[in-house]
Amino acid sequence: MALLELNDVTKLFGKLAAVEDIDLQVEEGEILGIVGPNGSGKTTLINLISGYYKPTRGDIYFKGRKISGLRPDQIARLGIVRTFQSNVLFEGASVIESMMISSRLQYKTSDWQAFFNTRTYKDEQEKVVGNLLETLQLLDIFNETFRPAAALSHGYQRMLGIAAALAANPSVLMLDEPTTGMNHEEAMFVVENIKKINQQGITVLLIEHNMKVLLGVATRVVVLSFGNKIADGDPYEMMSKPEVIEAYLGTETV
Amino acid sequence: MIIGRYYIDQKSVVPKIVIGAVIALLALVPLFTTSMVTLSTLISSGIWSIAVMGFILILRTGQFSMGQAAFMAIGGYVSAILTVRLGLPYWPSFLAAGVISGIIALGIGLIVLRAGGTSFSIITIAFGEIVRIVALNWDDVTRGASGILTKPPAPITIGNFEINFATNLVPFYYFMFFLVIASALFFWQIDRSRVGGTFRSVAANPVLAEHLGIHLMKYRVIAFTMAGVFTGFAGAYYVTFISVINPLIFDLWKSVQIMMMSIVGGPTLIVGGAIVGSTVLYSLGNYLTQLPVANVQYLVFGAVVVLVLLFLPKGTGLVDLWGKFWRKVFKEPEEYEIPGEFSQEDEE
Amino acid sequence: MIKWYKVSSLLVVVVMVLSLLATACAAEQQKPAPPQPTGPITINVGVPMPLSGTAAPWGQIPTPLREGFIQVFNKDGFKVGDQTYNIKMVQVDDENTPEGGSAAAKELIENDGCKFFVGHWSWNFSAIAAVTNPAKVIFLTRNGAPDALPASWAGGGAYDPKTMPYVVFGTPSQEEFLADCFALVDAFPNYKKIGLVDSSVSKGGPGWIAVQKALDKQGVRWASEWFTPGTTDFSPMLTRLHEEGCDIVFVAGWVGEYMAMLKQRWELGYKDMHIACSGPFVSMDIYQSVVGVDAFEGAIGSYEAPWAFKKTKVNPNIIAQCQETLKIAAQTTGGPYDYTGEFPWVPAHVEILTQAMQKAGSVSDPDAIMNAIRGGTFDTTAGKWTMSGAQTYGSPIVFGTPASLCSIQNGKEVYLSEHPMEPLP
Amino acid sequence: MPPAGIWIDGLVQSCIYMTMAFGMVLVFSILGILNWTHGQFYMLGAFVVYYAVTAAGVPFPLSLLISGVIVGALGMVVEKLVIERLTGPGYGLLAVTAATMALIFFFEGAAGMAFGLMAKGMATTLPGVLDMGSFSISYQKIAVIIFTLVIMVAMYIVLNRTKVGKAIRATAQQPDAASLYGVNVGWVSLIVMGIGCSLAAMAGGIMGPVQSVDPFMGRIPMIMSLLAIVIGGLGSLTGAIVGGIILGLLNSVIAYKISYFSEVALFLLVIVILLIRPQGLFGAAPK
Repeated sequence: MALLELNDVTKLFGKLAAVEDIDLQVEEGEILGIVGPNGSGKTTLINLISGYYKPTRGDIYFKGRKISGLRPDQIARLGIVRTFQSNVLFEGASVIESMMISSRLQYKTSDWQAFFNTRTYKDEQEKVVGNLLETLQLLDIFNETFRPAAALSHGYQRMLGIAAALAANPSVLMLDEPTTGMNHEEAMFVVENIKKINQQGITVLLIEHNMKVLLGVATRVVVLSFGNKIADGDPYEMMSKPEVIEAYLGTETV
Repeated sequence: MIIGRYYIDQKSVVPKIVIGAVIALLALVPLFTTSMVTLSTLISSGIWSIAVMGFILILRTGQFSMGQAAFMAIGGYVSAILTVRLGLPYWPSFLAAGVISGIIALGIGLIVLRAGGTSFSIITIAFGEIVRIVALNWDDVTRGASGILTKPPAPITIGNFEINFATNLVPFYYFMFFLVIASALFFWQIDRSRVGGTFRSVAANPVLAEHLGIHLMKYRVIAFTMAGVFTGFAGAYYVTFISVINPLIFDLWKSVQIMMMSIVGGPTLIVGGAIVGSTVLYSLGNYLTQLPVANVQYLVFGAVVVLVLLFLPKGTGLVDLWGKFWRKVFKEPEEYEIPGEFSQEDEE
Repeated sequence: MIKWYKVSSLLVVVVMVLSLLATACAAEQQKPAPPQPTGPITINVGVPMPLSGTAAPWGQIPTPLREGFIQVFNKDGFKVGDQTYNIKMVQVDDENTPEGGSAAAKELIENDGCKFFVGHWSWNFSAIAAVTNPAKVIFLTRNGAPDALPASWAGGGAYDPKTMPYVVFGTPSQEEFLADCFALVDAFPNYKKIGLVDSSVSKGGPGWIAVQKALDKQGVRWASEWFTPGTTDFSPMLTRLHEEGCDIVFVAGWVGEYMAMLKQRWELGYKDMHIACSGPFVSMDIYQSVVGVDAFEGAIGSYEAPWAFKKTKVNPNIIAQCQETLKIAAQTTGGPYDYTGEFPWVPAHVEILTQAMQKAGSVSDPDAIMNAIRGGTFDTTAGKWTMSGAQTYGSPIVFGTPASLCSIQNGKEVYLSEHPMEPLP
Repeated sequence: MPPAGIWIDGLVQSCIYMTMAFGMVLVFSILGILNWTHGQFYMLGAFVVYYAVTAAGVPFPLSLLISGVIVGALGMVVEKLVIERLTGPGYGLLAVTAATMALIFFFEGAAGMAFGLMAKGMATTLPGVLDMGSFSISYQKIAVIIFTLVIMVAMYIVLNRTKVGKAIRATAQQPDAASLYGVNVGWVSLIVMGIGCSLAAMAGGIMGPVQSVDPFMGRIPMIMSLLAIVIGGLGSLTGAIVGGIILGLLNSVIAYKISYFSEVALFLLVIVILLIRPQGLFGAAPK
């Protein structure tokens, strides 16, 4: 059984189908790329899985449990965490503060223990902060730890978004176009980090409209066009499929 | 854990020694003066500061409630009804006032916090008005407009020494002092703990926070309920102090006043801002009312709030001037500072 | 390690605060010493009044008359033994709120050294009484506010004769309201029904319950309606009263609301409906400009000018004083001043207080003065008043003033009727 | 069925709430804030009309225009000096809400000090009652109704036929896009605040002869128009008009039916509407 399963998921906005009858299985440990031109329903798909939208039809299962209809925070608690394209900052927070906020799910101590600052809580906090600093090191933004998040460069902000998502202890990480607006070098920096994350045993769902980025990293690719799944398979095979080329024709350089 | 643009390292700006000195001085006030006017002003300011702390706590989650005076009314009525009409002793009734006010805040919060932002503010206005109208018309319980003449706590006798609330304002002062310190400790601790950080994250970016596993409603309701409990205590004590409760005391304009106090003091520091704001505005209002120029207190009250908003950096209030002063005089670095615990991590 | 500058700055702060406190204490101790008993001694009398906010007209309009009366009264002053005394009136804004009242009372007692409060009107009786009684300050007030009636009455007020021995109800608003109703019946013997109107704040209060019982006892036909304070639109209420068959609407002393009712009755075309108010007309000008000359014709209000009373005999000296007072008030306001409604308030209270002082032979012993007030008879701006002693309200005091009404004819107040006031149960 | 007098009374109130609510919603749709000081502009407008008519002898309709212009300009000053500086990135709703609420006290205090706290009246303007047999209506109330119709038609023309109106509507729908097409959003905010405040001022002025004029007269119309907006839907101009009409009529009819409990009924109605349909009757559904 797949880790994450979408059965005939449809989302309608009014009469317009943003995503239509999508079937999708995500296996444990893979990096699944989801590509498609703008407006093909990629972000809607993530919004559906993360609980931001409720599917109009169809169900989503995670580890055999139905998660469609749950709130985003409940889904995050189960281990599916996402990043946003542009909504990455807690206003006014520094990098480490953003990470501390995001690490809420790493704690086992209750809010009461946190309030009374008990020994257990202090020990746990020490451990969690250690983990957070490790995450920052892993993603190569450790040097920025104490800077205000808003002062970081665009690339670092996106990395902080990913680091924050990692801080929430995900087993499935969904990245929404993590390389938009970046030059090639920066994009490669992100790609390398995604590989590192995957090596930690985290399943990655990577949304991209740029095929090139996926080629080096994704183990499998799903292509969306106008809310429909049109292809599913090895990234290099996808490049030659006529329907994929057609979907991209005139809109993006493949 | 503290997040937020306006974070000021409390340890460096308000050193413990200064806090201690201020507390000690305030504790000694009754030795310097037994003036009713001075003590009353301080007592009232202190009680309002508790309500303001509650308001700021709700503000931490990004909502602003314009019905806080209604919780003071609820607290006041609960304690007055229990002590005067049912004849219970004062202190249990006082505790009950906070608890019942908190329970009502919990119920109301669960219903109305679904609607956030402006809708929430308007619903809280309507809630406050309804509480007032109910108090006015539920004659059997609240005695309508006649109100209830509250009873002060029974005298406490220790040896030859009698603490009598009925004849002397000094016990009132000291219990206010205790109440403010207890509330301040609570609010300060919750604000700097993980819970406070979570509140701020809910305000700073609710969508992101929710996707990182934070249950928004839960934390909004926690803040609203906690504020309800302490505002209830404040209300119960306030009506004991002014010795009467009736529906005319806690109206919409009192809720607005709570909001203004938080603005003037500065919501950056939950305790400092609340105390500075309530003391400044309450004393100012009290002073201006006694001037022979009618209505000048309204004008100045409004002007002070607008001036603070316009001329202090955004989101800060008078309490932040102290930080500025402290840094300027001692040339401590102005830049973004890190709470102590993390600086240590850095050094390791 | 504590850095030196922190210590020094702390020292500076401590010194600053200490010096502030020291000056505050010094200022307190440097209160002016009592004047030498060469000339007349001045006694400070506090008047907590709403001077700002929505109720401010109540405090502001009568001020020239109060000041004028004190000026007239002080010409001779009053004698206790051989010593002549003068009255100084200290008005303080109580904002018509309990907190404001509490603060104002403390201010008056502590900073102005007032041992007597007179002319109190606001809705904060219990808050002020809670300050004055422990301080043994004699407090002359009205019983019109809902909390100013005995807690033992049905509907329950907040007044407790045992814990508030220094309260004097110098102006019995509830009794006046009732007597005004009877005076209306005297003036219009063929009335169909009186519609009693008050704010919903008074609904179910002890005063109303007592008044309604007394009306039923006398067989007066009445209906009642309530409005929320601040209401400006009374058309629904007037329509309701009209449909109930009321031809007299009697409003409990709310000026703005009364004016709105006068005007809206006119607009609705209920020409046969009389609108009466238990309060006096605060100012003819305001009424005519707000209500309109036509709609104001026939309006009924209480009439407190002592020279106009037909059944009540007022001491001619006092009438002369009142007329002089009115002249002074007209001079200070620079225009015609026609508000006589203040006469049974501060002037009457001052008369009672000073005569009681003379009887008690003391200006400083509150208990002796209270004994003199209890059951005593006083010559006031509204006739001879006998304090009811212990019969009414449990213990202290209530007395009768005449309930006198006027109606407006050609824009002038014309005497209408008068009914003696009796204490409620 | 309530008698005609009640309907007329309700209609007059509707007119005022409608005009007030329309201005508030107009400001809300462009600036994204509720102007809590709106009631005080109503009050100031009434004072301007009062002094224009009684002291300067200006004809009543002209004095309405004057008060619209003066108070509209004051509104623009407030927008420029206070609101504009407290909105924008980094500022939450709190700052501007608190500022406009503080201005309530400021203007009430200032008006009390400048004009005195005594009620003032101008019942001599448009005196008289039109007797229609079974019911009657005063000329002042007729003036209110006619005035409101004129204002609404004028607003319709301004918003739909003029360049300014088109810029306003474009900005209300898409502020970002509007600024791309050369609309100066700051300028539009200023204009809209001016229009909103002058509407409030003229509403206050036209009510001057109907009621009395005093520094605190703005509070209740403010709360009522706020409720009207909530019923109609925040940000919807149609909603403001319909909400105003519903509230005014409802207020009179409920007060006629159940007397003073109408206040509770209105607040409960608003809470229920906000909980069941938070966007109000005409508001756009949230995403």
